[in-house]
Amino acid sequence: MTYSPAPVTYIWREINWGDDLVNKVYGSAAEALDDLLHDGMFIAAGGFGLCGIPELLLNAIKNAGTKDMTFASNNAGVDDFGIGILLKTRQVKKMISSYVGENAEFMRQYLSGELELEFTPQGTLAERMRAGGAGIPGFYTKTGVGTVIAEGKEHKEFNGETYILENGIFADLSIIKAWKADETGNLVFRKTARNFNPPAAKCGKICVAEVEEIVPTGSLDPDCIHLPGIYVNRLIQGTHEKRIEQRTVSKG
Amino acid sequence: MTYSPAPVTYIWREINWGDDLVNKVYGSAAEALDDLLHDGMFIAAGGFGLCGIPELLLNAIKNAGTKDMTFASNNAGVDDFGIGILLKTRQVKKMISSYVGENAEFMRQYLSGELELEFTPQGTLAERMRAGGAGIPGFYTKTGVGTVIAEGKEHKEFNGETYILENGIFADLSIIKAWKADETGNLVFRKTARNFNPPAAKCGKICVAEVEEIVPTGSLDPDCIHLPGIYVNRLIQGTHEKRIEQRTVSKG
Amino acid sequence: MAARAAQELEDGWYVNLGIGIPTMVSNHIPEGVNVTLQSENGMLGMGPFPLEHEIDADLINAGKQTITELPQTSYFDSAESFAMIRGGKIAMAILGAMEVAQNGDLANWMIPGKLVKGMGGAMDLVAGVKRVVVVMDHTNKHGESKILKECSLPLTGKAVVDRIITNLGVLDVVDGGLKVVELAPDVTAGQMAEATQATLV
Amino acid sequence: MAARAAQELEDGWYVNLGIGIPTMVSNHIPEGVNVTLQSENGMLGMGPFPLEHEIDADLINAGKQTITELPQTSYFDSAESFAMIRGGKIAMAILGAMEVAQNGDLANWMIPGKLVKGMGGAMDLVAGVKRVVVVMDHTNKHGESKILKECSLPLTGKAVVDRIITNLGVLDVVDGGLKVVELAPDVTAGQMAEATQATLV
Repeated sequence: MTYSPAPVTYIWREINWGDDLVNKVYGSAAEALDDLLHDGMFIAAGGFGLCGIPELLLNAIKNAGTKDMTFASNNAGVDDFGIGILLKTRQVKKMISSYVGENAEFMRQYLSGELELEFTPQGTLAERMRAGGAGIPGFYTKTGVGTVIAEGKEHKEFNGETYILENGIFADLSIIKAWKADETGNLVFRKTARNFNPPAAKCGKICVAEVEEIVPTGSLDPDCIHLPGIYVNRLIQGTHEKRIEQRTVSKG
Repeated sequence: MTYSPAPVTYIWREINWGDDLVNKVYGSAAEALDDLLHDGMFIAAGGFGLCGIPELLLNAIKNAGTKDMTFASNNAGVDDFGIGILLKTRQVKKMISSYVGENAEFMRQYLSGELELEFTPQGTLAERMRAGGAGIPGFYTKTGVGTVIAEGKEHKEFNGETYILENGIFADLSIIKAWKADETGNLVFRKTARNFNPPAAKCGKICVAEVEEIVPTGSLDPDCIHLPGIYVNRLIQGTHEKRIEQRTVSKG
Repeated sequence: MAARAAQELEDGWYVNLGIGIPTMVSNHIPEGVNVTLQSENGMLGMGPFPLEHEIDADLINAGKQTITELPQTSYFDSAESFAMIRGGKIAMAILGAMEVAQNGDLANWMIPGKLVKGMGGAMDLVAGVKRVVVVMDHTNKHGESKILKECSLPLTGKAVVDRIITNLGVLDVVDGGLKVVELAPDVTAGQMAEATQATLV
Repeated sequence: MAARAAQELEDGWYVNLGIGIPTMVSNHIPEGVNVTLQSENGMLGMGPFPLEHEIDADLINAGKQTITELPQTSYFDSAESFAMIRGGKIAMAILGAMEVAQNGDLANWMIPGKLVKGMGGAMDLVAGVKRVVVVMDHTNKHGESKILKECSLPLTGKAVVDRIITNLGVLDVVDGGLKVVELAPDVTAGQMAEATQATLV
């Protein structure tokens, strides 16, 4: 049976759920981020060290001048690359990271009290992002039990061992970097540049991805999609510097 | 500085951690399972319906006659295929599943009280397996809140919403089916036959995998390994029936 | 009903269609609306049933039916599949039901005393997806309303349904009860009210 | 010490070698022992440093050094990487330390009042892997023992260390204290005892 529908009032459970799944490809990082940035926002970023970081999107955020941001990112970049460029311009209020050793400006701001820092063990950070994306607000882990990380957290016994409760991360925005995308946002990463990108992508309300190449839909192996397009709302293609932090070589 | 070591006493945190990572390839399902089966054991099995089930290993378990087993498996097979063959021989004491609709013998045993059944929502089951494999003994989910599934479980509020605590699954043995393996146990699955196999593989103390083809190490794409060899302790190659449950076709 | 339900779909959405009636929805997706169907056994981009020679035992949907893939298809495991469901990445699920209550409670998985097959992924879907639309007959075979003040059967989810599409029309779950959004052709407001036990507002 | 630590490795093991001294262990893996090195940024089967022309910005280890892959290499994301660490799939981790206590407490990530760089993956590793071996100098630059009754620095993990390899020998964490398993060449039991604040049993 068919009949013509009357005007409809939708009851959304959430408002901000990604309204632009059809045309995912944007012309530039600035355009892709245009209506997504606001002061005080919470961003999850992919990358490990300087490997696989969303360098084009970070640059665009710097240029947009968005302030008081909180970043969940394993590292904080170096002084002139990665999240480091946003520290220099004082756009970051708080970092949630596991290791920030390579950034002198970071340390200066942190020690002077200008920058908040929440240290999270690396695996706990990855799992907190993954959990947030998977609708899991909390999980128990042995990591950090008996250390400062456990202070103030709920402790619980399972099978005679003590675990602590860690919370899922729910970010306003995810920014990530992949190798290839198809037009529907299916992503493929390359080698260890995958790292935090998939979990970071999943925990944001909106995810913007930058890639080295956008290929026609149907040209990626469906058994080998690292991040299905459902997680990717917007997409840009660009040229990446891909800076190397520690050039180590074997003798030839 | 080098010096010769004295005899060493190891202090293992666990005993049973997989002692045969080197020669992973076994001649048959029976050989691969030989010293791993015991009455009352807890097995996690991959597969969805009859798709991607470890049919060779299930047959070998039937032949071994192991009794009083608990299976965590999304489905219970049909009467003469999949876990169904172990129900027929009364080798199963308890099932942890989300859907058992296709199995008449299952229902007979369940209704007569011979078989225990723990219904778990499908996503909760998958996550419980993944959690067990990831060292997470418990996590919170909204799935099942306000239903019989939530009865007796801890409830907790996060951001004003109610969630229930679900426990990770820790099995004695995982049995799974993949498409291809290399000699180090790196696995690749095919299409929707992947399903519960990776999470089931991860939550067992030992994992035995059956595959359609073992290829030389180095011939799989390292960016496209679905289950790294670290999760796979033993490996067999064999011919699979791959029965189809519902043959549905379009008109040509 | 399937055709009406298909009009719920918007271009670009990722949706999950439950087993049974709702799968027929996919046959009525309007021209120009490009939706990606999720199959909770581990696939985005579910295609139509295969031709005889295309049948592949490794390619089934959550109803265990043989299907095909599309250019945008991706495969993943069950943990990942329900991570995206639980995480609210699916815009809409269209499901069948035995009973729906006016507060959005849904019962569609068991009848006490009868054969219980299991909830499959239904509890995960209704708890996780952004919008839940139920498609069902307005009354049961005894002519009794399936749209109730309170469900009598064990629940699949509490306060999870957003919209109900039946042979009599379309109702939305709102504060205080259900709001009639549409009446089916030749159905009067009186007939709708009579067939509905729940409070209409 | 690196050479001695390498003798801890057994054929077929998957291991994680911490940043710093322990990475040198991989240069001393005995003939016939085939271990697979995990790099917690998302790789199993870490290979040696690249030749100049092989350098790849997308291929680094957890110390951010350029490396290479091997035939058995697989890549995965950080959540998966720590899932296998936390889940006890890694047979052994070899790590550096600032202090170790006789109950196996480990401190290797921060000195109060000094620049704190972060724990990285160290807390996850010591909590998750099956066996934790510490490689470090027996004493600090002031000649004070780093092997203590109780750690004075903030902990990385509680009761997590199984074995300590130092320039003076090898000690195991056992009930009631530490047991000397080996003495380094030309080191006497007396020297070991003197350099160790912890209780030797």
